[in-house]
Order: sequence, then structure tokens, then C-alpha cells
Amino acid sequence: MNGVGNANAGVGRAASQVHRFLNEVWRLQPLYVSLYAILLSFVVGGVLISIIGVNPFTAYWALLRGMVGGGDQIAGSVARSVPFIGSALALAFAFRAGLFNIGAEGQLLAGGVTAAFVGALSWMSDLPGIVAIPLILIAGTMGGAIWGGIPGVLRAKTGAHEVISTIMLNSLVLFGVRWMVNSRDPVVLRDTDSTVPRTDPISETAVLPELVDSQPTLHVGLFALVGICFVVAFLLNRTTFGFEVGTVGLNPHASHYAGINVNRVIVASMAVSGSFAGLAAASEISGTNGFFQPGTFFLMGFDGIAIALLARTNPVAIIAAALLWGSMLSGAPLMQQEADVSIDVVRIIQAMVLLFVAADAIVRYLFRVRELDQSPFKATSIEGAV
Amino acid sequence: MAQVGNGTARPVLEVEGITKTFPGVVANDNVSLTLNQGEIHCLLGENGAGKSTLMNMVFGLYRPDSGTIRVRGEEVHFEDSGEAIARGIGMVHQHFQLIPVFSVAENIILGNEITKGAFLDLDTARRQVDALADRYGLAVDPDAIVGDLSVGEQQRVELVKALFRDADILILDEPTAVLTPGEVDDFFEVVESLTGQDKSIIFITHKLREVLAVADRITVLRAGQVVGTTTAETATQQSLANLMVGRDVVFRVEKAEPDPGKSVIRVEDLRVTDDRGVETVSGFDVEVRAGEIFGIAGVEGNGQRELVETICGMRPAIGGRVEMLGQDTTGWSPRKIHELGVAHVPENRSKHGVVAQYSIADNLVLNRYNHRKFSQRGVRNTAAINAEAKELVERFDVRTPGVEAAIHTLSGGNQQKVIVARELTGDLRALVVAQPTRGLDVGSIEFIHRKIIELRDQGVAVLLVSAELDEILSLSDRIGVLYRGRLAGTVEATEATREELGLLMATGAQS
Amino acid sequence: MRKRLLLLLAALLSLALVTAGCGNDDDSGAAPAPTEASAPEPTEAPAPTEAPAPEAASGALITLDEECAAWDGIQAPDGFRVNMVTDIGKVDDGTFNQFAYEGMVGAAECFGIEDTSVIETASEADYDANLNTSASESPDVLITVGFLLGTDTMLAAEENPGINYIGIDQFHLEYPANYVGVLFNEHEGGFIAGALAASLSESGVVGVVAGREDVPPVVKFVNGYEAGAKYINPNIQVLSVYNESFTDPAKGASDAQQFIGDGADVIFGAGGPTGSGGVKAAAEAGAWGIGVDQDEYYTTFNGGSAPGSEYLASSAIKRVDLSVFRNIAAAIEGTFAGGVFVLTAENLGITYAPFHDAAVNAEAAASVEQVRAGLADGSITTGVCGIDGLFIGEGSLCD
Amino acid sequence: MTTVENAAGIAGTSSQARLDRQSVTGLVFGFLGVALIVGVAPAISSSSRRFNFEPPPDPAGIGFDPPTWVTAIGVLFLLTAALGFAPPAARVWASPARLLSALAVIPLVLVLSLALSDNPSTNIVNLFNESLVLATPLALGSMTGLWCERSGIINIGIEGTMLAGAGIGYMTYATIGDAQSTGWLWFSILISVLAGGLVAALLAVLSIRFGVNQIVGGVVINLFALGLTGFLRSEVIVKSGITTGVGTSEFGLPLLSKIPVIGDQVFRGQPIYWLMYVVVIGTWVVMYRTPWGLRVRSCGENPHAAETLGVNVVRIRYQSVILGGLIAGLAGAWFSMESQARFEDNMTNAAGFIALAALIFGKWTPWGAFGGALLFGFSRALGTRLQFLGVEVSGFEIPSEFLQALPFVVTLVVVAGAVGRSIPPAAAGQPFQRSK
Repeated sequence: MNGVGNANAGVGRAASQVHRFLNEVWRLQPLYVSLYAILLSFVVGGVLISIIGVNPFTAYWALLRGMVGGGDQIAGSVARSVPFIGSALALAFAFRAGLFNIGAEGQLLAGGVTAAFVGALSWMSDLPGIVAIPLILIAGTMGGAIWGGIPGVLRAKTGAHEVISTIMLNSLVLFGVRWMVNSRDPVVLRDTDSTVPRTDPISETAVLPELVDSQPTLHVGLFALVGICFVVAFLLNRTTFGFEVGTVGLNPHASHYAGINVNRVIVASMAVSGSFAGLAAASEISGTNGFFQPGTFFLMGFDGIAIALLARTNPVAIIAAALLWGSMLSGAPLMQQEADVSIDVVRIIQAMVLLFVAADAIVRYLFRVRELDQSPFKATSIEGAV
Repeated sequence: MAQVGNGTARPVLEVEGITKTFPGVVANDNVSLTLNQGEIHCLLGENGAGKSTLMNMVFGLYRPDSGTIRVRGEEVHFEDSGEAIARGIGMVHQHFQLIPVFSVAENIILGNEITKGAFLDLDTARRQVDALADRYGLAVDPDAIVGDLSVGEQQRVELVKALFRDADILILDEPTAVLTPGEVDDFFEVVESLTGQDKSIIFITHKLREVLAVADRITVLRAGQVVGTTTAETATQQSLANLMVGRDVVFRVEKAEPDPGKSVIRVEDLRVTDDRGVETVSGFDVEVRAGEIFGIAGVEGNGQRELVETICGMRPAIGGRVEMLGQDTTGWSPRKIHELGVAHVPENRSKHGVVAQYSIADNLVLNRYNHRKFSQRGVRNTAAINAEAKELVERFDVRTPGVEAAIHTLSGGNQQKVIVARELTGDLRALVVAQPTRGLDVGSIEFIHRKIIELRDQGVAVLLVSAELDEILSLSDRIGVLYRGRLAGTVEATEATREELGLLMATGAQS
Repeated sequence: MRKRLLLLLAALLSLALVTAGCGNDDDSGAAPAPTEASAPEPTEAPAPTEAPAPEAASGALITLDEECAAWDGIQAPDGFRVNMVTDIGKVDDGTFNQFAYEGMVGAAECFGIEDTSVIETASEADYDANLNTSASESPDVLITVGFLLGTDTMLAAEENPGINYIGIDQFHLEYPANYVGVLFNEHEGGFIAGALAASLSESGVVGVVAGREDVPPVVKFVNGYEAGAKYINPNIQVLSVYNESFTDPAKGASDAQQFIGDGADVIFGAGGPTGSGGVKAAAEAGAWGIGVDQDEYYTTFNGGSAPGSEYLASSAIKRVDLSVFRNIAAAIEGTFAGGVFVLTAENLGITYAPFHDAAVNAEAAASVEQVRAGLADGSITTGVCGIDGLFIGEGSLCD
Repeated sequence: MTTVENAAGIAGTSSQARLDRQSVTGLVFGFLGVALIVGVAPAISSSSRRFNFEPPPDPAGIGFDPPTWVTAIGVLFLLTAALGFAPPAARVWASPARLLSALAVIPLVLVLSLALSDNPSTNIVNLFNESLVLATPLALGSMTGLWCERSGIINIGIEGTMLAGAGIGYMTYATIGDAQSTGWLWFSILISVLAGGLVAALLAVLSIRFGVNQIVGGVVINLFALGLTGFLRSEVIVKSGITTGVGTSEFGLPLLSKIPVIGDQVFRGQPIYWLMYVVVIGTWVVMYRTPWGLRVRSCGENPHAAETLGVNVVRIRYQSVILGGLIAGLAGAWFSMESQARFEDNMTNAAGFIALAALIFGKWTPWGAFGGALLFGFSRALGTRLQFLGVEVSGFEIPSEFLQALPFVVTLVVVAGAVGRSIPPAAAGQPFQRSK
């Protein structure tokens, strides 16, 4: 760290050369801050790694190979990232409506368990894949939408703050699915043939086609979730619904004045937001797991918050942020295996990335990056801005 | 202290060569000003002329780029308003700087708390507040919650706040904007009595009549520069107005005789509660006909906001009915009412009128984004929106670099023009307009007034709510006074006098 | 389907018997290299009647050093590699992750294995990727910890026939030749703890602070505990609480306080740090505590330096380390063979810890040892299903 | 977050045709009353049950007959319902009756659960006592939130702050100290507190100095604390070999703990538990009775007005956020040095988020937030109690997962049903730029 401070001038000079190149050749100016934030975070992580007596370059080399060291690693990293896209979109979409949906964790579970239930229905195996696959995805999406919609309804009808209600609903659904999947008396969703508490396996016909036989499996769900990002971008920027969501998020009073039904937008945004988490869960159930186990989505919702914030709630940038996040988690095991550095370090690096991207003033100072535009992280108060 | 009469040339505050720039704007350009002991010095200028900026520097809220400020001959460089307060400067801001959830006493002592040991001593504070109130004739209840007070009472709290801090240089920023004519007179008495007790006062306003009534000396600011200093004896309304605006100003709004048609807006026995559940409109009746402007005068806080919001569908009524174009629209959504051909220029520009972060184009279609013209099958037609926006920007003379600029980059007047442009376009049958020119410069005011009259001449029923009595008087065909949620009386504009309206506003009773 | 399970259970239990024999061999210290669980020629099994000496209440708890001595003469070849993938958690978290790790480290020291590495799993979504990463080093033995990894371990074992997989707590109907599923008769451990609790209790009320109910070993411990307590004192009242998390010692402590408030004077903790929290709170409050999995005298009570260690009566031991150790040894020896490897009271995989500082009266000590021996020789059965931990006759898989 | 709060305001004003909360409550009580008298009371066992006030053997207590009590509470509910629709003169009694009925839910649940259990008695003093103990970190955490949000800074990093306090405090105790002696224990608790303050200072710098969205700041803190404490645990605490030690010890309050029967249960406790009361009362006193508290509240309501009176908004916000952090650090010490002297990864188990919920539940007031923490602590302790009493409803034992979910259900129901909209400090979440 101190090296960075002292060499600020040098870094600044070098950085401006890099800027010119990036700027003129690739027009990547908006990315500077993010790139430097990542760099800085790895430096901080490297210091920690050195403290425990490991050569940071060895560790990072292993991490890098774990992330992108070969076709299998790349596919695995991408596959690990796919569900994060959904959980991050869940936060990002609600955020546009001025709602803080920290319930993706629960919406994933609700979507996953619904998808697994529908996927394992006996008549699913009679359906062709072209019907069964959309059906299981829709089921999961609906599950997520309903679980996301509840806090929306509570917010609209009773004013209950969505931060409380989503925290409570996260726990409720977790206990609910644990019971459903574990209980033998009565049997709710448990696969009674398994000693592991999980649901019955879904029908073969409902399994999403595999793209690469990596660990975890990279499946067609990738296209669904990446596609959804572009759909959401279009939805938010080009449709009347997106306009309503954005208006409610920026100024609910003006929305009310302009004839927008604010309550309906709140409920719809929460439901749509939950549906993304539900879709992500369904695609995991269908493409990777083949059954539902309550622990599968552990922390995916909370990581989604960080990813969405890292991407500044921009739906397309979420793809990149999720890839970064997922591949770091995916690469961490190799770092531990080869360098004996635990995943905690990756967690610290991730927090740092988010920190430096958010507090871009630090990065701008260190690397002499000009302020391009108002950072979306700077909360603007409506009154203050006018 | 010796009694010092008006005009004694002993300066207590000298401002010399002050310049202050904000990004893109020179707010004050080499401004100089002297305040003498015991005088009332009026600072006159249009909105945006730089009056408040200058005073915020004197009060330590802003720091000047260059120039000096001297208090009683001593040069000062305030880091914050605490230092200004310590020098005996007090300021009553145009937008009251009060904390609504606090009691009066808490608001008054905040920052200069009275303590007993480590704890707040609210008893002593109450006694001191009462004493101040008695001494200056400013009745306030120390235990009342400020959010529950009327604006007039809130202003008294602001004054007591300054006096509590032993201020002897008082800066009053547009203090009369929220008062009835009668209250204004009372207020002037208070101000006079303050100068009698050794206080020196800077009085910021853009109302010429008041300047002439109260000022000893007058300094006129225009576009950040001092364009003249004069005394009340030598100045006339016309001369001051010309100085202030920089050209000849026509006071009267030209308009033809009204030609009222059939009833368009009819409100019967309307009852509405405010956000806290207090009934603020209680049994209001009015009828506005096509082709007339019905002005509603009244002190703010008498139910204007709730009335307008209910008529336009933004707030549910708890009783009575609203009828528009022969249909019972009580309980309709804002959208349904809008689609009936009812436009609404909202009172609170930043809260309701615009979405600050949106572009001018998006704000221009804020309540029409779903019309076929601007969206097809749920997809917005950006080209059509921008084309419409360009046309409106031109027609309404909005000064902007482009329609895609965020609206918060515009001045208040131009933002209001955007709202007016949005609302006054299309097939209108009725227009509900609240405080349409608040905070605007003379040019914008004239423009908006013209537009409203144009609409009325086209046969639109206009309900105008304004706290500016001059605006009501010059635009309206008929005038109603809103007092405690009821219509206290209706007069024909041609027969209305300031005095009569003032009395109605203050007491709800006709003389 | 249930019939099929029952058949397999029968197979499983018969295998368990065999393993049991091996266990006793170790105990007697006379055996050469113990034969592996799954090379079943029943005749090889020495007579299980050779019960441990009565005074050896703690003698049933063999150390890894003693185990190592029993495997005297075996050395790992150069380049022999053992890898491990934990369940969610870490190798120092005081749960089966740690005990498995200790077994691996012990084996590495004993047999001179130089190449080991561990991956700690942070999320269930990482199971298959971690197994794959670990397998990429081509280890000779790969230990996977936890029943949730069972499915992925099975796939990995089929894909990598050259790697010997040791799966802790993993039960399947069939195993490939390179995959051993290690199971534990936790219900027996719970039964021993329950018997001890009932023997110690004066109030006639005992409690158990448990982990999550959807984790079968936890249920096996809890129900075994209840059965054991009632075996000693049919009128005893057993209070039990499942918790939502394994890492909430504060909640465990609060549970124990509630038990004590209702008269419990012995508390068994069966749920990782949450359970330990209950045991420690009980001991500090002057009620008896009984630990789980490993000897909590050394972990929760820091070798006796933590307060209340005189109230830690014992711990229900589940020798994860031993199972790992023995299977690694088998792999080195070349006798590794797929199948179920059950640790039971019979083969000393399930036992109880020494009393250490606790003044357990002779009567209680004798009765707990009697119960252990009874479970070991089959004269006592727990009445709890070894698969799902439910009581037999109440809808368990064993019915 | 500004916009979020605004959305709530709109949501309320425009929702029309809503039955008012009071008549809904009345209807619910009426329905419950009928159900209790007609349905429940005859169905439950009439064998006598007992509430004990102290642990066995021979506890003091009161015996009762469940159907009678259930009927009595049912009648109370019916009366409450009737008062809601009574002539205006009688309605003055409606509000106290509703409160009484709401409180009667607690004995109702206890009576019912004991009646449905095969255990004839349970120690209710202990139940309430454990509720308070479980509420300790939540109450402290909600005071953290209170100080931050009352000064205008939203803090969703309470969880991370607590965790950092817990981890760093125990690390100090185990490495620099000996994990044994009282002196080191108190030193380490102090370090916990300071660590909490330090983490909060990070949030303060991010949100005040850099104008970072306060929610992002909180997320960063949560992530960072999780990684850092995990790292420290593995690399420092475990390697030190001292994974457990001597925690704080109980003491009885003078005189009070000598009260017969309950004194020794209710008025005995550990130091951080007692400090919790000090913090709650202290928060209330300082916030409402001192000049500084007045200034803090003014910064959360209208910082610009405060600035015009010479209040240094930036400094006040730093001070309150850091003070909040110190309190969260103390809550962390509760986990790692009071409840148990040990540290586990993520051992705070979302207590920070629950504390946030308690704060909103309590409408940003000290006593309200404390009440929210109590409610959560009570339903958590009750969930445990119902589990081990073996409550069976028509032959089926309630699954443990349902009872574990109890606190979350109760909070959700209360927030959505009874508390409704709570209005946060007006300026919470808004960055403050000093005038220049």
C-alpha cells in the first residue's frame, strides 16, 4: 500500500499513457476506475497473502489458472457466474424503482423449489424438452416473482419497509424449504430414496442442454440469463414500463402526479425483480443440479447485491461483474490447493473491489483519472439537485 | 446604548468588492454594501440576482472568492455560521431553516443550547423564549411542535431564533412572501420596533411596494452586480423596477374581457385531510366556468395544497365531490382526470413537477409517455418524444443546450417553462395551476402569465391558486379567498381591493 | 423402493459386523495390519467377544499414534498424494471437517506422505468444481467430507478410477471399487451419551442442544441420546432442541440455560459450535455437559484451562480421523476396496471420551462402560435407524 | 434511500378504500375470541398445568386449568372487539383494551403450548430471562443503527461491524492476552469496542468524505468483515491454539438479587448484558436530554438548518456513526467474550440485520427499538421452549423448522400488521455537502 502512495507520481504518469492508449484505441474511458480498483484490491490482497508467508505471485498465479487456466476452467468459471447474473439483476431492477430488495437469497430458494417441484411432476417426462424446459424455467421464475412480490405488496398496502420484510422472508423460505425437503412425516417434497434431504430428481426432459461438461456444468441457461440482461436494459431504457419504474425510483411524488400508479409499480418491480432470481435458480436446478437442495443457493443472493452495486446497477455491466465475481470464487479452490491461501482472501479482495469502485475518489486520486461524469454511487437528493 | 435614529451613518456591516462564482455562474460580481446602525437596508433584485448568495456569505454559510467583509469595522473571515452568530449576525432564511419534528424551544436553542450540568435545560429555554416573545411582540408557544405551526408562526420562530442569539444585525430574506397583507403590516411594525431597539436590518425582497414602505436605504442588484443605491425618499416603484429588471417594466397584464361559458370545474362541500390526517379542506365549494380564470387567494397552509391535489386526483377526499365537465371525478386517478383534458401545474416544482435526473424531453412527456404518439406496444418512441420536445422548447422559449440535457441543469424559470409547456399543450378543457411563478424572474413571469391568459381566451377553465396577491389580482376574473379550508368569500376581480382581500385572508370575514 | 433400502441396510449391517471385528483387533493391539472394512470374508473376523478390559473406560479411545503403531512397517511410496475437500467450513472449525483433516495429517505423519492439499468448500455450488480441482492433481486418495458431497463424489469416483475416494458420511446403494463411503453409528454414540446422562442426572431431566434437523447424523445423535437415557431410566425426561445453524454458540448457550431453568442437570451438545456452546454454558453453570464428535475437553475446554471443565463428563466420540487414517493406510497397502465402511461401537469408531477432571461416580462410570460394551457386542440395540436416525417403528427407513 | 422512503409516503396516501387499522384489529380479535371460546377451550386437555417461577425441585409457581384461562383470554378479545364498534363514549377504553389484548397473546401462547405438551410445567421466569439475554446483541445493534440513522447515515453494515468487533476482540484476548484473566478480558472487550468504532469510521469516511451511497458502504463493510475475520481466525486465533477461554462471569445486582424466588434469576447476569441496559438508557438520555443529542437529531432531520445555526454537521455525523460503531463492537464482544469465550466464522448469524429490523420496528426511537429486540428475543426463546416442551397439535409435533421460523414470522406480522409505516429521520441516507 505504502509503495502505491509513494509512487503516486510515477503511477500517475504511467497511467496517463495507458489512458491515452485505452482511450484512443478502445474508447474504454469509463472502465478506468473499475480496472484500477481491481488492481488496487489485488495489491491489498497480496499484502495479506505475504503476511501469512505465502508468495502472492504463486497464489495469484494459481488463482488465475483456476479462473481461466484452460477451457474447462473458463467454462467452470462462467458456469459459476451464471446464477449471479440473476440475483444481481434482482437487486438492480428493484433499485431502479427505489426499492432495496435484499431478498434475492429467498427468491432464489422460492424459485428453485418451485422449479424442482414442477420439474419432478410425473407428467413432465411425457412432454418434449421444448415444452418441458420452458415450463420448468417459467415455474421457477413464477416462484421467484411471487416471493419477491410479497414484500412489494406489503410495502404498497401497509407501508412495511421492504428491507425488513425481505430479511424476514429470506429466513421464512429457508426454514420452509428445509422442512419440505427434509420432512418424512409427512413427505412433502423429499426424495425418499435419498439419504440426503433433497427433492426428487427432475424429469430428463426438463434438463437444460449442456454446453460444456465442466464443473459446474455450463448449460444453455447462460444464454437465458445473459439474454435477460439485454432484455432488462431494453425494458428499462426503452419501454413505458421501464420509464414508470425509473420515474417511481427517482421521484415517486412526481410519478404519482404524472398518473403512474405508484403502488402497482412497486409491486410489479418487486415481482419482476424476484423473477430474475427465480429464473436463475430454475436454470441451475434444470441445468446443473437436477434436484433442489436448500443449501445450493447459500450466499448467492447476498453476493448478488455486491455484484449489482459493482455494476452500478447497469444490467449489461452486471454480466461482466458477475463473471469477475464468479470466476474469482471458482478460481479460489486452486489457490488454496496450490498455495494454501483460503477463500477468505478472495472475499477480502472482493470487498476491496467494491470499496474502490464505490469510493472512486480514492482511485481517481491515486491514478489521476479525471471525473468522467457523476458517479451513480453518489446519492443525489432530489431537492438538492434542483 | 444610545438611541440612534434612522440614517445615523455609523456602519455596523461593510461589504466590499465581494465576488463569488459557482460552477458556470458568477453569483456576485464585485458587490459592495454598507449597513448602518439602526437602519433598514433593503436589498432589492429579481430572483437569481445574487441577493441570497451575498447574504449567505455575510452569514458565514458561503465563503467569498474575493473581497472583504467588516463587522463593526473589523475584518472577518467566517468559517461557518456559528462564527457569524457569535458576531451578532442573525439571518431569517427565505426557506425556513427549522426542524419540523422539534418543538419551538428546541429549534430556538439548537446550536446555542442552554444547559444545566450536562443536560438540556428546557425550562430556562422556555422562560427565555417567552421573555423574548414579550419584548418584541412575537407570540410563540415554546412547546408547540414546529411542523404543526402555520408559516406565519414559523417565521416568528425564526425571528426569535435570531434574537435569542443576541443578533443585532438581522438579515431577513424575503420575509413577507408567506404573509397576508395584514400580517405584512404587523411584521413591518415588528421590524420598526427592532430598529428602535438598536438592531440593524438587511431586508431582502423583490416587492417594490414593501421596499418603499419600510426601507431607509435601498441597494439594487442585477445579475450579481450592484446597479444602484438609493433611498426610499428618492425612489419610485417605476424607477426601482427599471433598475431591477434593466428595462421598462409593464405592471399591468393586458387581457380582454372574460367570456365565461358553461361550468367546467365544480367542487361541492369538499373535505380533505393532509398527510398527518388533519382536515385542512373542510366544506369547500367552487365553480369555474369555461373561459374564465378563478383565482384562489389565501395565506399558505389554509388548504390550498390539499385542495389542488384532490381536484387533480392525487389525494383522496374524505367527503364532498368534485365534478369536471359534468362527470363526477371524485376519487378518480390523476391519469383519468388528466385524460379528461385537465392540466395541472403543481405547486411544488421539484417534488411533483419534474424528475430532476430525467432529460428535458422525458420531463416534457412525463404524464403523456404512454400516449400512442410517444409509445407503441409499450416501446417508447424516442424520436417522436425528442421531436415533440424540440418543438415545445422552441414554442415556450426554454433556454437549454438541448432537449437531452438533464432538467436539473436548467434554471428554475426554465424548469417552470418546461412544466408549463407540458401542461399547456394538447386538447385542454381545464387548467389547475398552483403558484405558477414562484421564484421566477420578471421575464418568465410575464411569459407564463401571457400563456395562461391565452388559454383562458381559448375557452379553458382556469383555477389559479397563488400566494402572490398581485398575481391573483392581475390575472383573475373572479377571486375567491381560501380561509381555513373554506371559501371565505368570492369577489369579481374588477371590484376587488387589496384591503378587502387582505381582511378576508386574515380573518375569513368580509368587512 | 423401501424394500431395496432394507436389503441394503442388511448388507450394510453385515459389513458393519466385519468392520467391528477389525476394530477390536486394534484394541487388543495384537493384530497386524488391520484388514479393511470391505474385504469381507466373515471368517477372517476375530471373535468380537474379546471385550475390552473393564477399567479401560478411556482405553477404548485409541490415539492415532497407537493406530499408527498397529500399522507398523508401512511406508507411503514417493509421490503418494492425499487430497481433501471439506464440506462447507474449514479444517480448523472443530467439526468433522477438522477431524477428517486430523486423520489425514496423522496418516501423513505416520506413513511419510509428503504431498497433501486441502480445499475448503465455501458454497454448495462449489462441490463438483472443488472435487474436480482436487482430482486434477491426480492424488492417490481423495477424502471428501460430508453427506452432501455424496452425489458429486460418486460421479467423480466413476470418472477417475485411478483415485481412491474416501467419502465421510456418504451412503449409497452401490459403490465403485475406488470409493469407500464411511458411515458412523452416531445413534450408538448418542445412546452412550444418553446412558451417561441418565446415570449422572439427579433431577430426572436431561437435555440435548442439537444442530440442524435436516442433517441425518444430528438426528441420529439426538434420538440415540433419548433412547440411551431411557434405557437407563425409563422415566427420564429428555428435552431436545434443534437449531438453525451450526455456528451459533450463543444460541446453544441460551438453549442450555432454558433446559437448566426447567430442571435439566445434564446437557449433551450435538451440533458443532452451537452444541459446544450449550455444553460449555451448562458446565459453567454447574450442570453436567457431554460433548460430541471428539473429546471436547481439548477443544471446547482448551485442555482443562477453560472454566467448567470439571463438569465436562465426557464426549460421544465419532472417530472420523480413524476412518480416514485406516482407509489411507489401506490405500497405501493396496487393499483399498470400495463399499461401506462403518464405524461402530464394536470397532471403537464410536466410543466416549475419558472423564478427565470430572468427578463421575463409579456407578455412572460403570453403567456407561457397560452400555458401550453392550452396544459393542450387540447385546444392546439402540432402537434407532442407522440411516435416517428416526426411531425404528416410527416411520424410519429401517421399518 | 431518499426515494425509497418517499415511495412509502406515496404508497400510503394513494391507497384508498382501506379499512382502517383499528377496525381490522377489532375484527381479528373478535374472530380469535370466538375461536378460542368455542373451538379451542373445549378441545384442549383440562388436566392442570403449572407455571414455575424457578427451577425444580419444588419450584414456586402457579397451577392453572388451561381451558379456563383460554376462555378468559377469549372473553377479553371479544370485549376488545366489541369496544372497537361501541358508541364513541366507550371508545376511550378501546385503545387500552387493544394493548391489553395484544399483551395477552403472550400468556395465551404459553398456556396453549403447555396444554398441548406432555410436560405439566415450565419455568416462565427463565423464559423471559433468556429472551432478554438473546435480545442483548439485537438491542445493542439497534442502538448502533439509531445513532447512525438519527444523524443521517443509514447503516446496513451493523452485522459486519459486530462481527469485526467479535473477531478482533477475541483475537486480542487469545493472542495478546491469555484468554484467562479478567484484566485481559476487559482489555479485549475494550478492543472489541474500539474495533467496532474503527469499522464504523470506515463507513463514515466513505459516506461523509467520499459521498458513497451509504448502502454500498454497508455492503462493503459486511463483505470485508466476513473475509477479514475468517482470515484472522484461521491465521491467528487457531494458530495461537487458544480457541476458547474464560468469558465474563455473572453477578447479581446488590439487594435486588436477594429477592426471593425470582431475584437470583432475574437480577443475575453478565456484564455486557447489564451494559446493554446502560446503553439503551444512556442512548435515550443523551439523545433526548443533552445538547449533543439535540444536534445529532437535527443532523438527521434537516442538516442544512443545523448548519445555519453553526452546528458542524460533518463532525456530528462522524461522532455519531463512530459512537454507533463502538456500541456494535460491544455487541460483538457479547458474542465472542460473554455468551461464549470463542470465535466462530460468521458467528453473529445475521443479528445485525435483525437489529436493523428492530430499529425500523421501533420507529427509530430507543425504547421502540429495544422493544423490537425484545420481541425478537422472546419469540426466539419461545421457539426453543415450544420445541423442547414437545408441543403437539392434533397428534403432530410442530416441525423444528417452523419453530425456528417463529421470530421471523412474528416480526413480519407485527411490522406489516400492527406497526405499519414508520417514518425514518428525514435526512437519513442523504449525503450532506457543506456550503462553500
